[in-house]
Amino acid sequence: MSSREQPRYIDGIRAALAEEMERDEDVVVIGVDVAAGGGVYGATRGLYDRFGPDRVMDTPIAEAGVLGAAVGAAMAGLRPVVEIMYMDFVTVCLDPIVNQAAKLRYMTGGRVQMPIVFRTQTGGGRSSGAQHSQSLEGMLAHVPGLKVYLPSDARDVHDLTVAAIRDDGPVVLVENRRLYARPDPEWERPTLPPGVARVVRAGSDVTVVTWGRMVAEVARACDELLSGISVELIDLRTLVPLDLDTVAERVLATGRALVVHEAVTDFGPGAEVAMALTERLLYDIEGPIRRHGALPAPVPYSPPLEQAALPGPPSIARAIRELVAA
Amino acid sequence: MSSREQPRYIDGIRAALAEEMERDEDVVVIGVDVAAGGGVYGATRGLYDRFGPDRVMDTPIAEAGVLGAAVGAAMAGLRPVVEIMYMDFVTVCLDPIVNQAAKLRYMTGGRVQMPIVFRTQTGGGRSSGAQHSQSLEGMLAHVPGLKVYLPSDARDVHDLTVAAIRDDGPVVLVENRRLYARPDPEWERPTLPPGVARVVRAGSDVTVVTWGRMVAEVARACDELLSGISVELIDLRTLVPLDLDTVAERVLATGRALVVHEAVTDFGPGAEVAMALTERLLYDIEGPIRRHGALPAPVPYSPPLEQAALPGPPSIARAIRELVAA
Amino acid sequence: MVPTSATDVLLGDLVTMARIRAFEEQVSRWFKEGKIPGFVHVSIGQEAVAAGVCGALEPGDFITTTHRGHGHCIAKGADPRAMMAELFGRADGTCGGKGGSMHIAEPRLGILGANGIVGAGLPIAVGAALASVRRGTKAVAVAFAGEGATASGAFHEALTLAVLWRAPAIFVIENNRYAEFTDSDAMWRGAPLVERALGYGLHAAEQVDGNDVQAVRTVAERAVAACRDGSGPWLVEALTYRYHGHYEGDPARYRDEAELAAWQARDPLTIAQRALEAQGLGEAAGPLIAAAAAEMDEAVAHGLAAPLPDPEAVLADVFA
Amino acid sequence: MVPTSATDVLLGDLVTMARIRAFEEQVSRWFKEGKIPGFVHVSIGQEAVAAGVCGALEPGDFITTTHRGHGHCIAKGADPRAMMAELFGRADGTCGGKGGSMHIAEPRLGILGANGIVGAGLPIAVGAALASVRRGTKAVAVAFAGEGATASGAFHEALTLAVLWRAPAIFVIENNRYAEFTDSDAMWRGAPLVERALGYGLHAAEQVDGNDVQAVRTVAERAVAACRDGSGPWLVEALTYRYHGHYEGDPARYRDEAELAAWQARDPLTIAQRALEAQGLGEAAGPLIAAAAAEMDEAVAHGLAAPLPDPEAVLADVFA
Ligand SMILES: Cc1ncc(C[n+]2csc(CCOP(=O)(O)OP(=O)(O)O)c2C)c(N)n1
Ligand SMILES: Cc1ncc(C[n+]2csc(CCOP(=O)(O)OP(=O)(O)O)c2C)c(N)n1
Ligand SMILES: [Mg+2]
Ligand SMILES: [Mg+2]
Repeated sequence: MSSREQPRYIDGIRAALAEEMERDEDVVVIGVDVAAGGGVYGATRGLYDRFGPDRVMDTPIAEAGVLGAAVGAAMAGLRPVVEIMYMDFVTVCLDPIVNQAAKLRYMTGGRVQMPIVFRTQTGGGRSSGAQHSQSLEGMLAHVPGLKVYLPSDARDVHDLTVAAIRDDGPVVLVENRRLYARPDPEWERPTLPPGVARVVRAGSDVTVVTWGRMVAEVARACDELLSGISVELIDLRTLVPLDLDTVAERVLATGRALVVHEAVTDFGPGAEVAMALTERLLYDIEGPIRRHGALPAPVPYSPPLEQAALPGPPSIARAIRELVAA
Repeated sequence: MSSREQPRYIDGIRAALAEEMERDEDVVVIGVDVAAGGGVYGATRGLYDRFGPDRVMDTPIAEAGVLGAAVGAAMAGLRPVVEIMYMDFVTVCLDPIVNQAAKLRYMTGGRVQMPIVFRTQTGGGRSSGAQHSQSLEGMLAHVPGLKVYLPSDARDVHDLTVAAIRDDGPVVLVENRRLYARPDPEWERPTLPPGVARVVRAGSDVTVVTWGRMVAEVARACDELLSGISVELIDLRTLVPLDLDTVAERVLATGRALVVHEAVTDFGPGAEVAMALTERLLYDIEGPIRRHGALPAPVPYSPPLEQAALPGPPSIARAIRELVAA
Repeated sequence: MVPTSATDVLLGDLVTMARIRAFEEQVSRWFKEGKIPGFVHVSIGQEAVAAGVCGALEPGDFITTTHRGHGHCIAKGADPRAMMAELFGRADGTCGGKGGSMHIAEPRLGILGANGIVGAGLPIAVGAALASVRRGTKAVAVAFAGEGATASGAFHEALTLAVLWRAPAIFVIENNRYAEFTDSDAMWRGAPLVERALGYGLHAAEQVDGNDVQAVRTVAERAVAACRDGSGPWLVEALTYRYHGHYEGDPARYRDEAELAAWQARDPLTIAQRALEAQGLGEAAGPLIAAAAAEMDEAVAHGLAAPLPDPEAVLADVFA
Repeated sequence: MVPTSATDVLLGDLVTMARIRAFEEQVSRWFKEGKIPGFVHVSIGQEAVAAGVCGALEPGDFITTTHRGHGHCIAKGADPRAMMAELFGRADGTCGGKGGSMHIAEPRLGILGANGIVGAGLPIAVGAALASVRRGTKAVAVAFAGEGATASGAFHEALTLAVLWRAPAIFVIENNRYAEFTDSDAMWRGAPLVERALGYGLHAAEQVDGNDVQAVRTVAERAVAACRDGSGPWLVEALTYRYHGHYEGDPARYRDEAELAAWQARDPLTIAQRALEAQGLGEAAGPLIAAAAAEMDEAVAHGLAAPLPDPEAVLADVFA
């Protein structure tokens, strides 16, 4: 752990990995450049020196093979934490995630454990181009057997990483590179388990449900652009399991909801959250439930285009204002 | 074309492929066992004899490479129709679909054409096991740049295949193997373009929106189990483009809607359709809009389990009855 | 599984083959009868590979297999009664009826699963082998795959990683000449498999007569010993043939009768039996083979009588 | 692109290298200045591969390239003004600002795109080569890739298909010793690349000094001629080095200064210039190199002055 008063998001990851590796010898960290290199964004820095090459392993650029190997290793007693450097790269290694890790427990009638963490990260908005900017959590949440966690701050990335490593089933842990350097003023907040949404701010006009980087973006929209509106902000934290109870209760109180995410809106994860809320609350609330995500285009490179494509404080504020006026 | 009065679904596919290959020399059919073997389900039977090995090509089991090659071939002037034998196998070849074919036109500012058809098929309910039974159209519809067609009968599979081949962009064509042998009494129906939903039956109590094999399953539920209820049945035909106008208009008329699909409900394609309808119609209709899909589990093998997992006439009838009563 | 003499080994392997053969014949029959749903791929003709390789393994060793995996599972110790019940979709099947033919697994016996995705088992075995090294268990992992799988990226990546990690992994490629309806020779124009495999830096790569269980067993024992000693991965290409079509019901129009007949003339069970006869032990096999047949009759009876799963179980076992 | 004499060829290739070098130096500078968003990978030190290979191609030939693709695009004829505008995210960039560094493409010049997915360009080139055969255009397709990409399944599948289809494809592997922060030698324990490649049945696989543009050009011309004649795919491994870090801003702590210095002592531009001097043409290069620098100054000026895209364009070009 860094000695800073306010650990950064990346400190939360490093601390969680180190603690769990210390605690359990079967935890190994595997991926492209995760060892001596410390990860392209530094998330695994220090682990190689501390735990050595047998437990912190670089791999060739062969993600499908590496993830397949993680599946076998998990069935044979290790607890691999494998890194998929960018979430966009799940396209080259989806089979071990979707057809193997997610299904093997079920297909064997519960006879295997599959303790794997698929660590990956996303983070649009910085001109990384269409193949390094996607938020694909909706695809993964659609696959029964996978848990999907999307921490929004250092406290949570720590706690959800620990929980993911201790889980005997596969978990996809989606970090956000744009959060890595952010210090967390709430580091002392008590740990919450996966599957429990967190009320970040109380409010009475509308409930906004989001996760990952968008938690901070919605907060900014509220602080800077929505002074007249009382927004309740909920960090969903994990898509699977989905804490519909908490969210529905809060939406019932405000009477309106907006689901915000960085992923493309169409056929995206917000459709599930919004529709599940609608199904539960249709006759109980007055206002509408809506979604706000990225436009239906590959993520463009040029800043003005990318700003137009992705949600940000101005578009979030607009969506909230429209919702409250509806 | 077969000489039968009522061509079967598979005849529709074969006819469309043959017609387009005849019409345009650049159309080539590529895939595992599609040539002399005629495809594992016989969908490409006859093409090899007619068009020869240069235009109907078997490949090794190297789907990612084959689809990548199709991307290059499409940019260099061919119009490849590549087969992914089971939809579940998109997990081994998603990168060329999602990061290449779907995005290259956009990433180049519109400077390339990408005339590829990704033919694949699904079809749960026959104990094919968890890795040969998935309906993953929701994942693909979430990717901007891909069109997704899901024909429900011979007429449509013919017409949508033709449309897909003539499209200058990538189209995923999802056939259903459980329809292959079905004769189509409506073969003489006029051709509809993609992006236009079709009203299969008019009705006044509730609108059911579905696609693929579920069109027939809903019809069976109506005929056999729902005599007292007037169900309007809509075949969406294509998820992308999505004909929300037609559907919304019909739902407005009946006041209630159920979206039915074979895919898992959670984070599935029905969430988008139902939520888009909800956003449009919230204050205009009385009844609820709901979804009915597969339970959140890998598809089990044993018939009683699989029946419990997937939608079928009994569960569809139940969902419709509950909806009408709500 | 350290037998006392070479003859005992051969006899044991013949029994394993006979058990596999009898199991698969029953599968074929009951599939035709409509009692086994879905689709199944049997390994009749290929039994020597399963028997010879798994015979060389210890209970703590791992295997991964393919869509054509019944034989490997039986040879590695899976209970045919539970397997048959699984194929019939019963609650007391190997996987409680949730897996089926392509997903038979028995993790406590090191059977990490058949697989419906061609090539997928290869890296899984490498991972199990890695775990063995890291945890110091001395276990070896065998990945069975068809020759068709060698075109897949999974093959390339699995071999690369196995060599890099000096993993005690043995890739057993059952070359039965066809991948579904396609002649595999027509899909590959490069160097022979063992030569290519050596290019990855494997400890060894050898071709073996996959219908001669003694030859298979010999090479497997060498491979296992080398892997157990830490000398790193092996590949064995076993030349063999499947008598049936790709799946039950496939008329196999893509090959001619003469080819099939030529392979049947070198039937793995016959070859083993002749070898026993040559050692004056011809009669020893008869009763054991009959017992194998009886065992599978009983497995079928058990399977057919077993209860179907409760539909309520559909949502169990999704999450840990 | 059939030049009149060997000296002209060399001079032309030197100019190409100088243009690439000047372009990349500008990219590095303007990235540091904060005018280029995202991340960029430059090819300084590797120019001879781009110049020598693309110099051997015709306008109708195809290339696919990687995240480190600026040099290949320039050598294949892309307009540096449009490329620079693209990097600055401008409306008149090569891709209208939608692609950026990792997605530069100019399909009408056969440049089928840089790529952000390691290995993805390899099968794409094979497909373009297949189209060439099917459509009888005689075009050849070159796939540029780093040595890091050879571990990927895409490499294996691309080579397998290329050989099977006798595709006029040339795999040019730029071996600059590192894949990001990792020493690629530590990630591979098998046979040398060219040996392995031959195992796939390629027509030929050769290693070349990737810093000697004449050597690169010679092997490329042979490869192109063979492919044009229908003798099927080639692989060329070009040994080279990147002077900068993996991406701009990478401090490259994983390598030592001496290694960099040793490669800089064999700078591809210097080698070419010495060769010209040996032919008594030392002075010819000077003005051309100066012109290249001026060209890139102008490209920058153009790019910086070019308009940003209209945000309204965000939804254009998604569908055909
Ligand atoms: C990734 C993938 N592609 C295609 C298939 C369809 N398929 C199932 S078995 C098979 C042929 C396998 O041939 P081989 O590996 O030689 O094994 P064999 O059936 O001969 O035992 C194919 C193509 C699949 N299951 N997975
Ligand atoms: C599938 C995939 N995995 C990982 C990455 C991240 N990545 C980008 S470049 C690179 C290293 C590539 O090395 P090499 O192929 O040698 O090319 P070089 O950068 O040396 O030119 C990696 C790992 C990626 N872009 N795609
Ligand atoms: Mg085979
Ligand atoms: Mg490199």
